[in-house]
Amino acid sequence: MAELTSAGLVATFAVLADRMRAERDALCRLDGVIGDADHGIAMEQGMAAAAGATAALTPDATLQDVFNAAAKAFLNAVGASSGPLYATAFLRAGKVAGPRAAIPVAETPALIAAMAEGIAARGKAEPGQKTMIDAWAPAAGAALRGADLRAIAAAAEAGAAATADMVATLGRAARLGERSRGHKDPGAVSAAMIVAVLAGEWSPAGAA
Amino acid sequence: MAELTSAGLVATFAVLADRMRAERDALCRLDGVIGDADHGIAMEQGMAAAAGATAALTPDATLQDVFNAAAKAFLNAVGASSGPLYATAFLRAGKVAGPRAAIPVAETPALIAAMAEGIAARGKAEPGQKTMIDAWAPAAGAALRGADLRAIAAAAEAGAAATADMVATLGRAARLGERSRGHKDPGAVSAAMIVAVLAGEWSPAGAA
Amino acid sequence: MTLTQKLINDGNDAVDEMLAGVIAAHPDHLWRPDHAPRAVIARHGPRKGKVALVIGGGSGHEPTFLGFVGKGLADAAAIGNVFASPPPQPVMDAAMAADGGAGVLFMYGNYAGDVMNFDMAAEMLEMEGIEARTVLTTDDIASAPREARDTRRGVAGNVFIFKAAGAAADLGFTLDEVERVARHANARTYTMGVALSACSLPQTRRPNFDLPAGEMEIGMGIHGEPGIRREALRPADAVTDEIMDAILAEMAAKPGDRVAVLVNSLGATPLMELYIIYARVAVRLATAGLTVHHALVGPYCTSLDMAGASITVMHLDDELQRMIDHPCDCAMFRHGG
Amino acid sequence: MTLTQKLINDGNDAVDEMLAGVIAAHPDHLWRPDHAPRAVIARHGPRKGKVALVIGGGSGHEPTFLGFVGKGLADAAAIGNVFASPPPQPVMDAAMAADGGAGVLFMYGNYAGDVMNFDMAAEMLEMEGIEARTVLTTDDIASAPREARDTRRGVAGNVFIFKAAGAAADLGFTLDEVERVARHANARTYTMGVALSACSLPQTRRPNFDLPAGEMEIGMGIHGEPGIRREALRPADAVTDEIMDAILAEMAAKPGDRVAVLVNSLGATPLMELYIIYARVAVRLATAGLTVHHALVGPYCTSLDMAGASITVMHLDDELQRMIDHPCDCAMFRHGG
Ligand SMILES: Nc1ncnc2c1ncn2[C@@H]1O[C@H](COP(=O)(O)OP(=O)(O)O)[C@@H](O)[C@H]1O
Ligand SMILES: Nc1ncnc2c1ncn2[C@@H]1O[C@H](COP(=O)(O)OP(=O)(O)O)[C@@H](O)[C@H]1O
Ligand SMILES: [Mg+2]
Ligand SMILES: [Mg+2]
Ligand SMILES: [Mg+2]
Ligand SMILES: [Mg+2]
Repeated sequence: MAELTSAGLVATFAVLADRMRAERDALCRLDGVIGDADHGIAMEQGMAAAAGATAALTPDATLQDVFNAAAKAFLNAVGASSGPLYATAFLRAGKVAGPRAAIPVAETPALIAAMAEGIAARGKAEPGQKTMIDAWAPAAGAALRGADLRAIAAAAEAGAAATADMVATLGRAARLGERSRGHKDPGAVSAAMIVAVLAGEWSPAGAA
Repeated sequence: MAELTSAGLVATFAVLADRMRAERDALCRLDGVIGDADHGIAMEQGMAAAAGATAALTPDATLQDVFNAAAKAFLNAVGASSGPLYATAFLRAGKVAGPRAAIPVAETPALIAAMAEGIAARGKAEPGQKTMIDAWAPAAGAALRGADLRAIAAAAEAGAAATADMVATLGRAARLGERSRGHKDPGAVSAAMIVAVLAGEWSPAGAA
Repeated sequence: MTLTQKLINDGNDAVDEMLAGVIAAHPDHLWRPDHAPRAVIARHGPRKGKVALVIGGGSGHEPTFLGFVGKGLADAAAIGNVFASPPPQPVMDAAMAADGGAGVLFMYGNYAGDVMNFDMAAEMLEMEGIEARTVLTTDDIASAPREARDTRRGVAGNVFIFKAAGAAADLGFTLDEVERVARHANARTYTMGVALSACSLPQTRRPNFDLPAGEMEIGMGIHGEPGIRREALRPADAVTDEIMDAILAEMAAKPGDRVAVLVNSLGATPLMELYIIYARVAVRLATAGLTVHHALVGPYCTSLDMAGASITVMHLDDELQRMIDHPCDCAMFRHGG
Repeated sequence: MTLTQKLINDGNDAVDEMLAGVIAAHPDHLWRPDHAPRAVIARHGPRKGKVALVIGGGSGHEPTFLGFVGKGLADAAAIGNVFASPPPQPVMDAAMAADGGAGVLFMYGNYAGDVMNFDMAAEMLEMEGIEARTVLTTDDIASAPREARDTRRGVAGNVFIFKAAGAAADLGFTLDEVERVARHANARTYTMGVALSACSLPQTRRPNFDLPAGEMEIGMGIHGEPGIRREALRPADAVTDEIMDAILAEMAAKPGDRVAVLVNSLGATPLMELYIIYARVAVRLATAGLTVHHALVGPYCTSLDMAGASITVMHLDDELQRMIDHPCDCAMFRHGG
């Protein structure tokens, strides 16, 4: 893939939906330990809705149109914490992609950074609070440092792994205090999966 | 034991209470298969109440006084099916024993026959319907034929065992139809236990 | 084997402690005589010249029976041990406290134990010069074939049947008339249930019977009596259809007829599932051309902590509709007014 | 591993099917706009010049939230997926349908997801020229220390807190005043719960967390969020005492003060156990010299099929007592009048 087209982005959402469907029960189990056991369902439903809505767009849809449709569909299907966070992420990425039919793959790390900013803005979370930001922020940091997609995904993965040692101070798990330590944050884990899919799909060696 | 005294009868109720306490969970399990799983509780509570009430009587209490006290206490502690049935059984036995301080053990089979009649009168059950009557009726039959206490107990035991092959037509299990077959009736099983205790306590070679 | 999970103290004290809680929580609705701790009386129900409606049965079915004691419904209830008929004495106590000089109507589910104990109480009342009649509820269509309606169990349909009789009594009907309404209500009420788990008694805290995960018992009684058959758990719509097929076949209503409906939890099944069932019940009734005049959804007649549900349909006519619409005000159930 | 036993169809349809059942069962109380299937509106609540009280949150807590939509209580509710805040759109739809021109008050439990979604809806409403304020409920004293009251979860105390705000709105108070009453009610309401089993989601039908038989979780949240600690199951009185100790310490009431009390089932725990708990609560309150002005016992704020219970105490003053006494008429909750 030399450039990310609208069609390519639609395909990306389909892959994201597949991945979240496959991980649904694992994410629910993670959320069950420190939260309410539904994170896998939210991510499955949200990405399925995003994939469905973007697939229904006409071929002249711009990248921003695709992201906007994904944002709206994800939000309306899900609500919860993930809905506003990912809806904002997609809206911000859409703004950066703009009303273009395609962008060079070299610009895609900027989309990941924009998503991270959107999530941080909506959730007012900071790194270290044991949320999905602990995966998105390192990914964004790597993107801004000019790292390639593979390194960005690795940063997200490492960030998600690091949440296991954190005590939650935001979100549903914050009330657990020390009891939240020792368990990965489900939102950070799904975030790392998402970044991994994006990196795989968008890297020059990636699918399609 | 050459004669059954009031004190002896009070002691008999204490043994009955012990036996029912020991069998509580087994009787509940039997009742759980074809009924509502509470027969052991009813029998435990009823006999405990009877033992308590009879133990509280003054030494001048007659055999009939003891039986009447047992009847009232059992009934008020239990209700259920077992309450009226055993209350009536004890009242009938009391009538036969009469206002006497003691009776010869040779007369005790008549008490067992009277109990069986009381249960049949109250419950309007006939042999073969898979109820406690299927243990009490053979016991009474043996008593009326002049059998000794040991043979009476054996008749009750055989009657209880035979309920396993019956289809219930009375009581809670009657709605099961064919599904009641293959399981002993809990009331018949506890009846055989009671008759066994009475036979043991009242036979010339028995305790006390 | 570990004990089933319950928030109780000594299992033998469960009923008395529950009653203490009920009386403490609902002093405006309920009281009990000092000498009769197992008789629960309506504060504003009994009055001179009114037929006294006295209900009762074993505990473990809450809010049945004590929740239906109140103005416009039952005047008193006699409370037994768990799944055990009350003995005659509290039945008698309840009747004496509720008596208004116009006779007493006993209503309760058709179980051998209850019949023996209430009949003994009726005999005792007769000695006091009080006339007591009895109407047994027999709404559980899974418990015997149609020809043997009289031998069926009384289950969740109690709510509507008691309600109709309570309204008749509150309206000042004679004992003859209240009895007639009660029999009429019972004859037109149809219930069938399904269990998804065993209940367990407070004393034993073991499952009362064996119902493996993945299976259900169709036609289960409210004391865990086995039903029609055991089979693999199916989706709510399929279960609802099986029950509605049976009810509709027996009810034989004409399009345009009105019904009252109850979707009842057996204890552990939450409202979400009951409303999913209700959605299907509504479709089935509409398809049959029937109009729902009144719907109840919730735990009305339970079996301790059993998971499962039952569906009750009362086939209304003008009289029954009037009785169902009549206001009542109980601690755990209220309607109209 | 077998699936948990539920009477549902496809787990993904559970919420929509439930809502269909709720609307079908309660047409006199509830309706929903054609374009907004997840917004449930009171038939007789909203009116011109009245502050609109809009509540909402995830499903799985029934009768919370939709059962508290009705005259004298909430005007509308936005319904989310199971344990998931509704997205902004149904919140907005609910607010638009309930708006009477006097402003909208959003009330819901304090959860990150709900805050984000309702805040987005509030921004959308602002664009329509409708003022929306928000009061979060934070009654779960087990979820954060006293100093961090604002970060606590909102749980079963919702019932009393919504009730107070709904009464204020029904009495024609201004938005400022309704908001003040709501904050006041929340500040004086204390809840703590205990779980005896895990719940399970309709989609996964696996226990949401691991709680072995013989253990309980003190302070469990209504979505199965872990509480204060895990320990061996104790008798009801001991559990009640632990909860009441915590509530009474924090409430710091004076002898003679009045309270409203709710003993709530988390879903699978039946009335018998709730009343056993209530009996002990009554003793504890009496010992503290407090008077129970109003008591509720039953499933009011559940967590799907979780076994367990919570105790809520609202520390009344004259104003709150007036609000609690004010009549309300909802499909699943009714009081006074
Ligand atoms: N304010 C926030 N900022 C960023 N992420 C958050 C915030 N609050 C929660 N999260 C993330 O959301 C995840 C939970 O998502 P989900 O289970 O879908 O929603 P909910 O908590 O409403 O059930 C958490 O694991 C955490 O990563
Ligand atoms: N009419 C009757 N006559 C004789 N025995 C009966 C009758 N009805 C029931 N029983 C006996 O009662 C037993 C059940 O007793 P129990 O479990 O204590 O009462 P319940 O059925 O009320 O729960 C049955 O096993 C049966 O033996
Ligand atoms: Mg979650
Ligand atoms: Mg029994
Ligand atoms: Mg019984
Ligand atoms: Mg959630």
